[in-house]
Amino acid sequence: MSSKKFMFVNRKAPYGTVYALESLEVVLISAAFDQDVSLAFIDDGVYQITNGQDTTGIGQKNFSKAYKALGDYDISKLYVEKESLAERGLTQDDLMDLVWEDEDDDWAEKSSIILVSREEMAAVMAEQEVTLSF
Amino acid sequence: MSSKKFMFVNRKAPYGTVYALESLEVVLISAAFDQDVSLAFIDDGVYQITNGQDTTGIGQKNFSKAYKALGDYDISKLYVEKESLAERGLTQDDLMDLVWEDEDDDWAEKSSIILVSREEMAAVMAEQEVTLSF
Amino acid sequence: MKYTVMINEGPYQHQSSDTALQFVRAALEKGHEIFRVFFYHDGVNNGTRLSVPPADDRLLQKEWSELGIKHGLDLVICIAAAQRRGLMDESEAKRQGLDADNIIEGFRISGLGQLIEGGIQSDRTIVFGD
Amino acid sequence: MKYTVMINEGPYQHQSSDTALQFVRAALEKGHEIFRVFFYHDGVNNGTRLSVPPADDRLLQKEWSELGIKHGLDLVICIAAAQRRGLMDESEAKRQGLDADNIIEGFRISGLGQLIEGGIQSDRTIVFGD
Amino acid sequence: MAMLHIVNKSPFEKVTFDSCLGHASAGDSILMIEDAAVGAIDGTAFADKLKAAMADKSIYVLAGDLTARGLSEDRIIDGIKTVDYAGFVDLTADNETTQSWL
Amino acid sequence: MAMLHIVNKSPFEKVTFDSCLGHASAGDSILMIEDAAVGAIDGTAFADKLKAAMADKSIYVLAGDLTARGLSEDRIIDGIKTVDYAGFVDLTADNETTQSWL
Repeated sequence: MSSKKFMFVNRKAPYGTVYALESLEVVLISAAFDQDVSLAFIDDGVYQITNGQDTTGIGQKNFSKAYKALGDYDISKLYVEKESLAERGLTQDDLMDLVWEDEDDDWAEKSSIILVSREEMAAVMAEQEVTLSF
Repeated sequence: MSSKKFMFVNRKAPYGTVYALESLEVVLISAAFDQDVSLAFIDDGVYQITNGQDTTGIGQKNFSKAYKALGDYDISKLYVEKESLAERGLTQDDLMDLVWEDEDDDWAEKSSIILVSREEMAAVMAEQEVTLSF
Repeated sequence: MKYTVMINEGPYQHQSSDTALQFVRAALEKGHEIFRVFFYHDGVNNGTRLSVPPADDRLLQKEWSELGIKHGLDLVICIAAAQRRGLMDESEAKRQGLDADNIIEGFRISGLGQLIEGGIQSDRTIVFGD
Repeated sequence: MKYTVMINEGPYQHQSSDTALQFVRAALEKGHEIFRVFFYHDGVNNGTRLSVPPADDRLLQKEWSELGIKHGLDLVICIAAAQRRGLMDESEAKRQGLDADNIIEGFRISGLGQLIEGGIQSDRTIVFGD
Repeated sequence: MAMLHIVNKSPFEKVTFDSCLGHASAGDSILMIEDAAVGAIDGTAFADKLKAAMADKSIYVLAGDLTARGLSEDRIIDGIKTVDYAGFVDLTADNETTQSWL
Repeated sequence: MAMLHIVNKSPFEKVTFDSCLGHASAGDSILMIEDAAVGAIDGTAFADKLKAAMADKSIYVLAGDLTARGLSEDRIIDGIKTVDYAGFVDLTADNETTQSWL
């Protein structure tokens, strides 16, 4: 099969609705198809990858650790919007340390999180061929 | 049964979601229980009672005429927030002519729509005993 | 104190069913009475017995069912909303000429009047939804 | 042109199923090909055969079913989402030890890979949801 | 590549429409469907934002969603085009890609 | 009569929370649950609005919803109280009425 640029756009907080969890399930499946996959975290979507999520108080499964597996599946482009973080009083320090290993650079561990401005995010979005929104 | 002050709060546009329709169904049922019923239309809820709704283009049933029946069921207090209308470029002229007949005034036909400011709406809400939100 | 609880969303899609479940449990633990739990809109989907989520996920429909049976709760599914969405008990399925039903034990199907009656009879009416 | 359509919400609660249905009809009328319609999240609830809305309301699940059969559409319900929400076909119900199934004719249950494959194979992928 | 942005949320209720405007590129098209249709009306608290976007983007509204909510086509902002479902399909075909703002 | 307002929407996504603040009366209480919990954090674009409301209203947040979203209790605005589900029940009992902002 040919390779396409897929983007998964995440705009909603986790746990309040199912979209974050079921979006992550699609992303993991997409890894099997050898496509050029990117994730966008904008607006409340940035809460999906915050550090230290603890769901014991609400009776739901904490699925945030699954984001850490993305790098192992060669999904290493997680675009996070600076403006969305700032509006919510968050910085990159509040996000999980998501990494991948670069095969072409002696398996050096690199961050999967790409902080971008809204304008840069728009440019990334404009390059996509298939955009799935949740 | 004792009589309580019930308020049905409508904040969402019709047709995009089912809440407006299913809220109206509860309101009509409530008439059989002889309670003191009020309706609040705030935020996008004001679109529920706009004049001239025509759903032929979207394949859904136009249920707006059912609001006209409310007066016959002695549901005659429809509080509509002025600020919500103004923000949306609407005035009372854009709303349906919803009326009831006043038994104590020789069955004179009176408007069921009570235009209130946000502050007045807050005061009405504060008096309620059961508030159902949709 | 006597409560009626209204739930407007189905399980999983929105947190409201989870929150309502925790709320009802906490209220019962405090000795309050749950007069009725009324499932409206997509909330009716909390009453299906055909759900089989992944083993590590909660099974909300069963948790409601078990809580209801244990405490003798009146778990009511709105009939009009249920008909639109395909939630059926045995007698309603028969009446509609359908070949299957899917309601879980502990729930019953009834009319919207049950919600209003709940509001009248209870000290507090709490709405959970989207 | 070849389309894949994804639907994230169930019938009635949200307009997305209505809009998607009208979109697919219009696309077919224009001679486009619908490669696949993928029902995800609460969208799986579009595939129940137990729905009986009021006589003056539309029956969305049946409209999808009939449109699918007429045009040979590939209407796919996500299995993981379906299991959470209680949408079952005969073989899946049997496999899970359930005593009933509720899927309507014209739909099939399959995995999330079907959505990605749809995106790869189609010229356009359109998402409808909330 | 020109993109069609499909937005279905009222600009008075959610930030979705704002976010769409902030992420659409010059030359893109934006189609308002479902509850977003109310954003097409002139004289609202949102109209100026949409007019600003029209400087370098084409804006469309699904007519059926507008009239369903009691809003007639003669009240929409000058320059916004109405389409039916067939027109919606054409927009998805004429633009290389689409993005839904939910 | 004192009212408990229950809000479950993120103030960054929907106007619901704003609408709640605009309709709550002096002496009322506001409880943030589900996605609304993110509104409790200090230093956000919403914090000043909530601080203004605290002049004559009591504000609570459901702790489980806060921590689920990776936000620790030491980051919330000074004066907001955290509750668990038992505390949620107490709030509904202590206030004569409740209104949910969905």
